[in-house]
Amino acid sequence: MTASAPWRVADTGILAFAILILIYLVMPTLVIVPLSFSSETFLSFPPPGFSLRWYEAFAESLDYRMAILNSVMIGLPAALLATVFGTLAAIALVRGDIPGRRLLAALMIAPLILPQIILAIGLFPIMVRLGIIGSYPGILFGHAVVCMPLVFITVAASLRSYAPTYELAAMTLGANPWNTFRYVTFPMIRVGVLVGFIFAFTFSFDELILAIFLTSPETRTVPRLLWEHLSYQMTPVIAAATVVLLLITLSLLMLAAVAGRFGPRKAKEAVS
Amino acid sequence: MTASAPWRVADTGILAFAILILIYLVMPTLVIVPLSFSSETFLSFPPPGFSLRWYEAFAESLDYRMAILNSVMIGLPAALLATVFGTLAAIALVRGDIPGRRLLAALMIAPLILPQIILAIGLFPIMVRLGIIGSYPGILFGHAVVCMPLVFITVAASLRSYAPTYELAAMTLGANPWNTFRYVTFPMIRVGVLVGFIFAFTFSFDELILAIFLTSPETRTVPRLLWEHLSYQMTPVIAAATVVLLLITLSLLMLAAVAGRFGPRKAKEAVS
Amino acid sequence: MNAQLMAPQVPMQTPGTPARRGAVVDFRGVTKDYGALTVLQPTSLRIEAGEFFAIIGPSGSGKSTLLGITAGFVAPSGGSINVDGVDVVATPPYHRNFGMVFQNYALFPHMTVAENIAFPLRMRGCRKPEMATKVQRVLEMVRLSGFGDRKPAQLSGGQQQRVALARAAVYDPLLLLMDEPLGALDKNLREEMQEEIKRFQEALGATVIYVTHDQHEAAYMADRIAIMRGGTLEQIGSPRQLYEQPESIFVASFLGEASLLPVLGIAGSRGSEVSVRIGDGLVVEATAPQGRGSADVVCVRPEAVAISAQLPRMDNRFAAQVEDAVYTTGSIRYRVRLDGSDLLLTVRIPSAPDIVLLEKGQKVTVGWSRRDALLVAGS
Amino acid sequence: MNAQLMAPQVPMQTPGTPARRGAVVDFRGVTKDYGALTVLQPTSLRIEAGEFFAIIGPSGSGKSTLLGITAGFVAPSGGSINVDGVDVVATPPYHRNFGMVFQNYALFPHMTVAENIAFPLRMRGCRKPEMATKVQRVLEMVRLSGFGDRKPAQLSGGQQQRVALARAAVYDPLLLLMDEPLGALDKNLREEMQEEIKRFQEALGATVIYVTHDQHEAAYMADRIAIMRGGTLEQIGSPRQLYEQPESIFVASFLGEASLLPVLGIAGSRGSEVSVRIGDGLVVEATAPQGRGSADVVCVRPEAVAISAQLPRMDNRFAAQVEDAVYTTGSIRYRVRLDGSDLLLTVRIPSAPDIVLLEKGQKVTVGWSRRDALLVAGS
Repeated sequence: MTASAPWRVADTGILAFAILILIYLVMPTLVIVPLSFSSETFLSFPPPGFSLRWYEAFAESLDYRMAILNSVMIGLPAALLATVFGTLAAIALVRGDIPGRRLLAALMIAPLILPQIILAIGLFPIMVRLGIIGSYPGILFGHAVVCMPLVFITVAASLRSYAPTYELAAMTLGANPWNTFRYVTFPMIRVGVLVGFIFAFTFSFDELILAIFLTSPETRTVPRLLWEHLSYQMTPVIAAATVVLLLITLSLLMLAAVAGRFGPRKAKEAVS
Repeated sequence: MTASAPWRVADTGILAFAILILIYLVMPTLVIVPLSFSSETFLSFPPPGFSLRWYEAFAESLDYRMAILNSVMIGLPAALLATVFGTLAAIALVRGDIPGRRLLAALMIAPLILPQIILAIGLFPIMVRLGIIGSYPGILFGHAVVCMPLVFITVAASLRSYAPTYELAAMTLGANPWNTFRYVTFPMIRVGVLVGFIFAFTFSFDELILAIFLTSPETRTVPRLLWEHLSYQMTPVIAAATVVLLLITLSLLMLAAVAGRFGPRKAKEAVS
Repeated sequence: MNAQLMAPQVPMQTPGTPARRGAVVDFRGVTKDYGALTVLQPTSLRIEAGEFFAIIGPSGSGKSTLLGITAGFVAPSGGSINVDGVDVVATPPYHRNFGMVFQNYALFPHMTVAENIAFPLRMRGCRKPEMATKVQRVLEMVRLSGFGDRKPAQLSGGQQQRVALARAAVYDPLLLLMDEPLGALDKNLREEMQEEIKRFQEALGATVIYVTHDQHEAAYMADRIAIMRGGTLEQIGSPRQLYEQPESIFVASFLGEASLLPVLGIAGSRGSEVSVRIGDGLVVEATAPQGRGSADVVCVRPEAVAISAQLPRMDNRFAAQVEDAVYTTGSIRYRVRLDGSDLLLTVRIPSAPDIVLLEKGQKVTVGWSRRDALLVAGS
Repeated sequence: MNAQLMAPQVPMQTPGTPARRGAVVDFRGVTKDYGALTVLQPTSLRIEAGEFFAIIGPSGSGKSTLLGITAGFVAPSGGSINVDGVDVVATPPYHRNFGMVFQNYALFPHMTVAENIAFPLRMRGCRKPEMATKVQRVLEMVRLSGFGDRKPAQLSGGQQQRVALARAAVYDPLLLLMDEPLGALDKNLREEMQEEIKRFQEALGATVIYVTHDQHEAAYMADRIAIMRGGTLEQIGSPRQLYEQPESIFVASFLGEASLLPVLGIAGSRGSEVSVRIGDGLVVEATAPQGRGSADVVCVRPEAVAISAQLPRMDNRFAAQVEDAVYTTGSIRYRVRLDGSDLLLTVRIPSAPDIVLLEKGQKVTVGWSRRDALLVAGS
């Protein structure tokens, strides 16, 4: 009762925030979902009748099938690359004794903050010259770089949640560096790595700007296809596609939340 | 020497990552910067001669001046809103005793991970109906929401870096909730709040997709202007504008790094 | 120096000697549960004005919960806490006007030492000149006069602890709460600070509630001690009472060392003088505390036992064999096995340079007086 | 039970009793500096086979650095460490084959107790059936036979500590390093574990290097103690040697309690028997240790002092006045002021139920023998 008194102020804040979230995240959904079930070709709100025709159209669309396949074929290897390098970078920076680790850590976050349009504008001529513009490797490596910060952040948090004594103990017990990583470090940060991987895949799956610049009609992803359709015409197929994209994203995030739940928690200190 | 042995593996990883960073972040810069100093109208690489004419053109362009002004006028209030609500949310979730804090914390990060194109598609019809499409408030609140996670993450990290005993102590000493926040909590997390604000402003300054959907030619930001020019024609003015945008972003990130440096550090434990 | 502390330049609430009386704290049926988990059974306890009251117990015994409820951090599930006759349960912590010292000092790192100490005065709207005088006075009390402008991080652990004391006392609270205040300090510094805190309390005249898991610290500092166990008060009394008249095996073994010899049967009794059988042909002359029934063990303190070849006029005399001998700082500790049994007895005698340790296996006679063999109930 | 530990079913490296010899550890001029900051001055030290060797000192004295260098976590700036004649400085920690126990146990939370203990065997390529037998044997040694399938988080602090011991010992290391292994435990559990560790070491026959900041723990457990201070070894010896023959004021006051009376002048001497002046008309008959020159204080241990109205045949007798009296567990501690001076003397006598505490201000006579008054050099 009295214990949480100083955070009352903050509770008001979270209420205000929740309302903003509601307006900006939930309301769009409340608009798009009914639209996607519209019986009419025009995007009019509220929709005049209910039908599943636009979902049928979406499901039958070869373009969307291709796009989903592309999103997965780019997202999975990109997330995998991001996970491997992001994890290694986190271990080196959190546990290692590298000079200038603050600066390096800032560098790791940079791809998340730096405008992707700059990256896109710069990468475009290089890829054209290398002849890999529109190919899988081009967009794949691009996504790996922008996804890496997400893995770095989650894995670094996992590593910071426990003291390095465990690794020292493993070493005194006869584990060489590789075995220390395999049997001690990795199991301890496993959940962080998994959550990082899911975040990275989600991010790649949803990324638009690099996709616009670096993919071709053959390698285009779902967000890019959505974008192209938007420039061309607004039909309820877009709404249906958006709902599907949203559902995939939310499922992935839920997966990450569930994984995080079953992760190792800090031993809860007894009350007394 | 032997102490850091288990992290050798990770060191190789960070080297590989550094190379990828080099290719994907630095090489584009190495392409764009020379292009911006080109003496020719066509984007050809390497540029045939050196000139500052495109920077002059950039500086004289009314469009770009307007865009920079817009970016600041949207970014500053958006970052301020994000900072206030993100900080309150972080305090409530880290210090408070709210049920379901894990889920709420996941919700806080959502705007960062959710595809902005979904947000944009959903917000567009609502804003059209409300008549605020293309206005400052529309884009400003949109940016506030997507920037909030950055503030939330940095402030939550600040709060987790020290035990809540300080606030309990302040209370026993006679500080009511507001004074506890003002004299104890805020000074302790000040740096995190500042860094979060800079991150939020940077993110808003560089954001493209919401800008494309929610701004009008009167309220368009630098990235959107760049985007429009790209669709229209590729001239070295774009390269010059990109370089300027990059410099602004890097300066802001550097500012954040410097602020972080002078922040309170955990008391370093004596060696023995 | 003590005299100077008693007569400070700034008038305290009650001028002159003796110093002000501390608060009387009266817990009445205070409980705390989290759903089905009860961490504090209904607890009633009266702490007198100016008393130095220690609460000890293993982790999870509820001692910190009780302190948290007193400070106002934890809302009790029931009961009341009367401080000088006023129930404070509904009062928020910042209006209770108690002083509190934390284990890790909780000095605000962004304020100087003087600003830290001035903080509670500032919260009370104290005027600048008065504030400066009070801060100066209390800095003198903790012997840190020249340190006002330093940041806490520039001080040693002991100095930080003294600043925390000063900060908790500068507004003359009638009740000081201390939560393992010396837990983070090295052994030797801790002993020094124990005296400092006692001196400080005497000068201040406040009531102190002191939570610790260190029984020696509690015994050294407190007027009375409450031993907690599993959310209940096991026993309350002066250190000497608890040590010499434990009412349960738990208290007997928690405070200091004790040989606990299981009682097999009563061989005879006359008033409080009881003869109990502890083995084949082994009978101990013991003392039964008044008004208590069951007697599960005989408790003998190690320093009450004499050990030598001959023991004239002892109520209890047994042949025994040395199991092990350990030199500890200032004393020698033997474990001996009573002949004809598996019973181990601990003996502690003061050491001196000319004492030669008995060897393992050596035959000895041990003895103690009836007065030092107390019957104690189980649980 | 001890006998059973000595003759395990699985043959140890040297079968039968007595158990194997531990390693001899020879530090030669080991130093450590971080740039301009020297945390360990050149240190030479030989630890014998099977010895229980404690290193104590305040924080920052270099004791953990020395242990870290031994374990291989910290590279020394100079010197060598010979373990059974082989320099291990260049050997990585995972090839040193030492056992180590950490303050917070460092049990892998994702493995069961049995998996934790089997881990070092798995790293050594031990075969499954042999592994199971060894794990079972060591679990019996620490009395946790039924706990193999539990996760560390399901165990109490003391049980976790015992698993950590078992894990560090299952591969029969000749050297066990312990870094404040009992620091996280409650007082009473700590005392129980002290015996457990001693018993365990005896059964194992390993050399132990034990770092702690708790002087009582070190005195109780160790064969020899090294006291460190500011990166140097201040004194090495058995607990009794260190307590009874401290070579510096630092050692005298770090280990146990001591009254240190400043020497004002020498009144006379005959061999090691010295009369020193400590005040106006106050002369103490003291003992000078052999071969040492300066004498800055007279060190008198509190339990060497007798206090009463009459003290027959004492080398030193002084009239004094009681300053304060404190009851501590099992003993009474007086501070008395010697008449005609400001000198305070600490006196500790065993308590008993019939002893009545002397009151503050009471006139007494204190006395101690020449043998118990040691001249000690400063610093």
